[in-house]
Amino acid sequence: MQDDEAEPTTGEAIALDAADLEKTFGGVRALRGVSVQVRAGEVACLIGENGSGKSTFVKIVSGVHRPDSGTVSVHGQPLAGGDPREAIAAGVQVIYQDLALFDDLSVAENIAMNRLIHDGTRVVRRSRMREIARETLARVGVELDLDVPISSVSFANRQIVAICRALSMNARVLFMDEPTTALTTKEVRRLLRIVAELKELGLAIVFISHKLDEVMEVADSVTVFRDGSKVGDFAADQMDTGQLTYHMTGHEVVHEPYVRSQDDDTPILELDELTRAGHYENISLSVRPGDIVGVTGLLGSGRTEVALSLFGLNPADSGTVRIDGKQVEITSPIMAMKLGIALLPESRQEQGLFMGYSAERNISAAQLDRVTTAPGILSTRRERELAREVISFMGVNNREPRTVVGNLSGGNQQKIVIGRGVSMSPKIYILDSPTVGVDIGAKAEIYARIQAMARDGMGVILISDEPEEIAANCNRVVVMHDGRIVERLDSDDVAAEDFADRLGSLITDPGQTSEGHTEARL
Amino acid sequence: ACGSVGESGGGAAGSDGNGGGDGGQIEIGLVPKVEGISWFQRMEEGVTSFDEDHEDVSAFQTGPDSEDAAKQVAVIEDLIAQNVDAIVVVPNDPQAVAPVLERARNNGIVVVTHEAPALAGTESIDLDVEAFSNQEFGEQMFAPLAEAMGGEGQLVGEVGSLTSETHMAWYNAGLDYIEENYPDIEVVSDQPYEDNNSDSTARSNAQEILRAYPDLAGFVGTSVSALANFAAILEEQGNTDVATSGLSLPSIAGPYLDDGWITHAQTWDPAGAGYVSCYVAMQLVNGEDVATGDDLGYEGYDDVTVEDGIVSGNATMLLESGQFSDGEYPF
Amino acid sequence: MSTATVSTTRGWIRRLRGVELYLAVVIVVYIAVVGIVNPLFLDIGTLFDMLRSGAGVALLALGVLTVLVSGGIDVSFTAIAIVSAYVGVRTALATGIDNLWLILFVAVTVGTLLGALNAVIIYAFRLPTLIVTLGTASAYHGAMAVLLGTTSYSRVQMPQSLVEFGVVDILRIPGHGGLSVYVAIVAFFAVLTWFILQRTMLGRSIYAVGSNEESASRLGINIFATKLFVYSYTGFLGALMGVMYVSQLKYVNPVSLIGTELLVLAAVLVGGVRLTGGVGTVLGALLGVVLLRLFVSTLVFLGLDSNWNDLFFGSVLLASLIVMYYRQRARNRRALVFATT
Amino acid sequence: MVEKLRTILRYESELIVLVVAAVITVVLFAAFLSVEFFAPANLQSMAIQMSGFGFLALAMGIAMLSGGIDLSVVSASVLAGIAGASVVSGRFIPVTEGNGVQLALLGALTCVVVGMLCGLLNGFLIAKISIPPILATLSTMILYSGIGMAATSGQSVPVVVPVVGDFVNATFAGVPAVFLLLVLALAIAGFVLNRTRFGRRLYLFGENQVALRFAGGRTERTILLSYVMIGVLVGVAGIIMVARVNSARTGFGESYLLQAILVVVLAGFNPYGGRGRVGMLVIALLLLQGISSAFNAMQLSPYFTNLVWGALLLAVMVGNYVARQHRPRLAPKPGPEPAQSEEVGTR
Ligand SMILES: Nc1ncnc2c1ncn2[C@@H]1O[C@H](COP(=O)(O)OP(=O)(O)OP(=O)(O)O)[C@@H](O)[C@H]1O
Ligand SMILES: Nc1ncnc2c1ncn2[C@@H]1O[C@H](COP(=O)(O)OP(=O)(O)OP(=O)(O)O)[C@@H](O)[C@H]1O
Ligand SMILES: [Mg+2]
Ligand SMILES: [Mg+2]
Repeated sequence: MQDDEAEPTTGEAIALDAADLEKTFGGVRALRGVSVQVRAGEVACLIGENGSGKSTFVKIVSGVHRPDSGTVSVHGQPLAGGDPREAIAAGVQVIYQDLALFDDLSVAENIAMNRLIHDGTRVVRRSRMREIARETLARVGVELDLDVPISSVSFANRQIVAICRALSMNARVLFMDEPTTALTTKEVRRLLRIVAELKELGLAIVFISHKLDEVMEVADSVTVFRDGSKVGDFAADQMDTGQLTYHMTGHEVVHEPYVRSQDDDTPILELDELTRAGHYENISLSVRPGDIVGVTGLLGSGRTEVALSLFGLNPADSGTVRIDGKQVEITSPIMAMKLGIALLPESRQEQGLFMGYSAERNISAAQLDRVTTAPGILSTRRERELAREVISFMGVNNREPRTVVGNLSGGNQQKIVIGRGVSMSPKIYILDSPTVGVDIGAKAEIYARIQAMARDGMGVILISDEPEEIAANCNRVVVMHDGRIVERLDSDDVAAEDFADRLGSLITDPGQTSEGHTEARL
Repeated sequence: ACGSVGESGGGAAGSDGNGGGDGGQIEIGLVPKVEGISWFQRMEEGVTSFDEDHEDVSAFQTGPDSEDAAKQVAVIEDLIAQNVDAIVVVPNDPQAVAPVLERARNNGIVVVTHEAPALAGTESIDLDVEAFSNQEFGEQMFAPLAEAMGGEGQLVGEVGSLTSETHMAWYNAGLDYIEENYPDIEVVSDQPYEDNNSDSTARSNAQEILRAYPDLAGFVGTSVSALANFAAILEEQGNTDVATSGLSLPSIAGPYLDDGWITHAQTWDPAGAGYVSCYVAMQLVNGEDVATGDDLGYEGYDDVTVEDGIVSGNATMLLESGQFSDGEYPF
Repeated sequence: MSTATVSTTRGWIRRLRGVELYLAVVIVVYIAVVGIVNPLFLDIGTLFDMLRSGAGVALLALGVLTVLVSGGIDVSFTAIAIVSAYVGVRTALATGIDNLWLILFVAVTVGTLLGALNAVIIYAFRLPTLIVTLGTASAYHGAMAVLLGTTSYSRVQMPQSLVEFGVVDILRIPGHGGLSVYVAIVAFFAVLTWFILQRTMLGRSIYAVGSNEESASRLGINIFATKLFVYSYTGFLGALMGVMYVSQLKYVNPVSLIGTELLVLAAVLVGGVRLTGGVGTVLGALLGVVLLRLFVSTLVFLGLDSNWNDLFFGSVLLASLIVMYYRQRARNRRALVFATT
Repeated sequence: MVEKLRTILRYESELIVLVVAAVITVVLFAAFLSVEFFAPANLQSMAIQMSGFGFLALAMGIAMLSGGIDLSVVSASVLAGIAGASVVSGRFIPVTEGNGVQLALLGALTCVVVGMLCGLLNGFLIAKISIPPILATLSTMILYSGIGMAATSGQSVPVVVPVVGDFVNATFAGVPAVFLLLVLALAIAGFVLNRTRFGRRLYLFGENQVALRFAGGRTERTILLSYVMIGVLVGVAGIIMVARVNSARTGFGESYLLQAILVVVLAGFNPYGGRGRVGMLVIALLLLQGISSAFNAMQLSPYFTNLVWGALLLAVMVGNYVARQHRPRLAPKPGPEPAQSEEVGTR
């Protein structure tokens, strides 16, 4: 194993020099003496499992957190730390993992705010705001309605806004903390191109991602974190994803493609011409035991809306749903759950978890009935047993059921929500973007669990943006666009060599099969 | 009629309860409707001077911070628990304090009220002290007003609250008097308006009343806020068509009387009421009577009437223009 | 922050206008109804009266708006108002300098400082604003009562400059009364507040902080400075209101005014300002005040018996809230917003 | 044992801060007050005073658990009291020798039912119309007192059945019956909130109502039910109030509203929901009642009491803040944990 410093690609000056950073959060050592150097004109990728300290590193450099010890300097100028303004003044810009946008402010204002603050503006002119916004958006090559509030913009576009906000400043060091989680292939391409351009301009860029192919594409050097320590710096051109994965996780990770092995072909779930005006149209679909049906498409293609309808939260206007051959009208989540449908919601923070509560409370929340003794009376013992069961089945790293979930890493949080659904032993499990922001290791474990469930006869609907994810897990796939199903692929298509690539182009350019338009809705 | 009281052994029991290590002093606690407003600050002056006049008595005032019967009950309960010898109460709601006062008496505490004639003669209190007869006070309030109106025209009234026993007693007595003597005066609202003793409510009521009844000839306010704010609005509008009368304080009514915006105002001195109530309480604790004709040691109460459990003085204080030299108001 | 997704419809701006439009319609209809029942209501003088008596509440509402937009709640502004005004009055009486400017200066200084103290406590200890202001309201007023007493001053005892200030009119129409200088003061501060909130970076920072405080601090917005301004400004407006209040009543009663804070808060919330921050306009807040003032001050014109006051007021308020929120609920459902309240 | 103690020290900082505040207060009282203050008679009187108010505070606390607030608690309990008192006023049903007890029970039932209906309306407005709780209950606060006012013209409704008053004075082993009733209610509420499905849902709703909906919780029904439960408590508070003053009248007890909010936040309930424990509420209630009675005994001005309450609230909150700086990152008990995230947010 090579642990030596990667040779700098250019002779440029050191833009960012972070030395011996230590940070502890109430007992959790998030960073243990990490040193990172990035040169101007270099793209340094930071990878590591969930909770390995990547975001913490970013937040320390950008002044959100003050390090317990260690120093940061930007272009030779030392920062006192703990003050975002100081870092921004020194040229540090960050696209945060959680985007850090203002829901109630308009797109234009969200983009321009950064600039206006640091230009020392006192009186705001709306025209100036729009001008800044328009300029930066043009740079990224995206058009957005400038006057709508961020809360009404799709997550992908929010990510764009966050990127633009960072670009609106003349940054010298740019951090991108998982900037592509919600972007589809097309937008990712564009972003990576921008990264390359910025690099040419002499910026030092720190790029964080769990998607190793992206990393391999842009990185000059790769820094691997594990458990708050740095494993090492590697020159990107001497590495492949396998090696990186090994450094990150300490073991090999392989995705076994899923092959359905059930022989009962009677569908458990059938959708027939399901329609909800303005959301989706004429959706027909069937799921058999052991199926993992991939549903993919651009953001706003109506996938989540269909899922919500099946979960009783978005009543369909017309069409039918049959479960085990019986027509049903699903009007509430409880009813959906009684019918054997479970849903992993899209946003684990807002819809999935009670962030301030313990893992056991989060797990029992969906099936309080199962942890009661006498009618309506909770049993702490059963609750804990259930939590232990889920935690061990999902392989959550922190085995203490009393841990506050807000303190778990993203991957482990996701395991908790998924496990909660699994423990209900549903007939149909709808997983809406189950691995967003989840690291490779955890991803593989999640895939393994999903496949195990399907093998036991559960029907799974897997909504995902990532062709690789679909390819690795699904035996059937539908591609949606603009609220309609535009393509259906069966097990033979999926088994084909070039499936992931084909799917990728189907998603990005659904025009191949329909005359649809690529404007994102909802 | 010999209006002697003391039918209960309250006096004696009170003295017994007094043995608790307070140097043999008689402890009297006066509970006002609310602490901190000028009326009851003036009353406290009366209590304090009573305390100073009587060596063997420790009299004090303690009350709630808002005019809420519930809080007043709590204060009384705390006094009972401290085992004082006598409690004097100016109730926000006589009905509401009745049970707790009864409990006080059962514990051998002497109970005297002020402004609560409804409780007179009940098990709840020993005696009620009134500065005057409420009926007379009401007639006194309305008579000069009717006169000033020339015996005709529209009249509107405003009270502190419709639930205030004394305010309604004055208002109704006044109405009866008008009905009898001035048939040409028309009372335009079914019920008097209400200001909840809030100056801002009284103020906007005044504005609205003047707009809604452009021909108004007379206004009577039984609360201090009502009269003062009505006069203030008349002054602001330069409106000299409306005669006004009601309850007020010297310091508030004084300037308006001088300038003619208030036609007639009357009151009684809360210090006197406080002093005399404590006096009555002391007498009862000492096992002595209060009887018609007694002099209770304060102006206006030098020849009281005791009837049906009510000790009435003759302490109506008519406020007149130029009565006090500038700024020298007693309260 | 556990408060999850709130309203996510497309027409945010349109919807905000919606609240204002809705309020305006309700106000007009209500005025028409009262006017029909009692034509005397439709007089320019009535308008003058209402503007004057609503002026104080409007000033408070501007402060409350600012606090709410920043994501906080303040229930101490009435306490600050009366405490500041009382300190101002007592200063004038103690020094014998009967000057409006002195009183105003002392009052707004005290008010601003008390507001600033709120901000310091809130910021330094990361405490919920409701709790802090509940505590300080009690403490400020209690401290005043303990240190200065609660003596009230009548028209002749209080500084005469205040009495005169209360009756200054900027426009008089014989027979219909006059337009109080208070209206000009409120208009000035309404425009100022609008300008600060909408047109300055400070104001935009207030919205940003109310929308997402964590993000705001990461962008380098000075959270402390923003909060310091918000609470100080509210204290300032409160103090000004306090002085106007005692001037108007020509009576200085240091135990009044307290207890009306919830109504002011309600007025502002009815005006479409969001309780959890980030959303709200000056126009909305002022319309909310107008609506509530109308409800409480038309009973005489309607000839309603005082006993029916609250029943009437409560029903009308509730009815308008039901209409307003039921529509929003339906919209939210379609937009897949899942919060119940 | 030592381990347990250590756990308590580490996780229960809010409890400790409040207990320390209470102990300091009691010690100060002991220093400044005569022994009489701690005499049974005084303790009894405090217990009685606490009872009615305790029910209101508990009701307010439940509202805050879900991130709501109920500004109508006092006016609803007065309305309930008026309805109940009407039954025993002899106005509608003649009171005879024999029917006193039955009438009293009927009156009590009426109180509870009316309280429940008031809560039901609040719950409906909040859960089914989605009016923010603060606005919904502010309007019903006005509405309920309006109904009471219109029905009684503001007159006091007297109680003529003597058992009603006896109820307040009744004691068991020296402990007032009404206080036992409060203790019972607190115990039941504590159990329901901590150990039942419904209680859990309420906490979960307060923490993240959207996540609860996705977890299949009937969110609207939970909220509706919680306000009905509040209504029942408020109805019982009405009974106690009526019994204490042998009458009912609008406007009674209005000043208890802010006090109820104060005691609940002092007990560590988070106005944004999801946090708060009945046990702490008990301590806060005792603390506030103790201070109020002691200051009355010392003849201190009620404004001074306000000053101390305000200062105490701030001191306890600051104490919590300091303690929180040292809190480990584990949730303590299955009980509603007071953990807070490290975020800058101060809402
Ligand atoms: N504000 C905080 N308070 C407490 N613990 C924290 C805080 N921020 C991070 N941590 C903890 O520090 C560790 C590192 O977290 P960090 O967010 O840096 O991980 P990461 O590498 O960015 O993970 P991911 O890939 O999921 O984004 C985790 O264990 C996390 O729980
Ligand atoms: N966006 C939405 N927000 C809230 N509720 C929604 C939404 N969309 C649909 N609903 C439906 O509204 C209904 C009420 O939801 P909830 O489960 O909270 O009520 P409940 O307490 O079960 O009501 P009930 O008492 O009628 O059973 C459910 O059928 C729910 O699915
Ligand atoms: Mg991260
Ligand atoms: Mg009263």
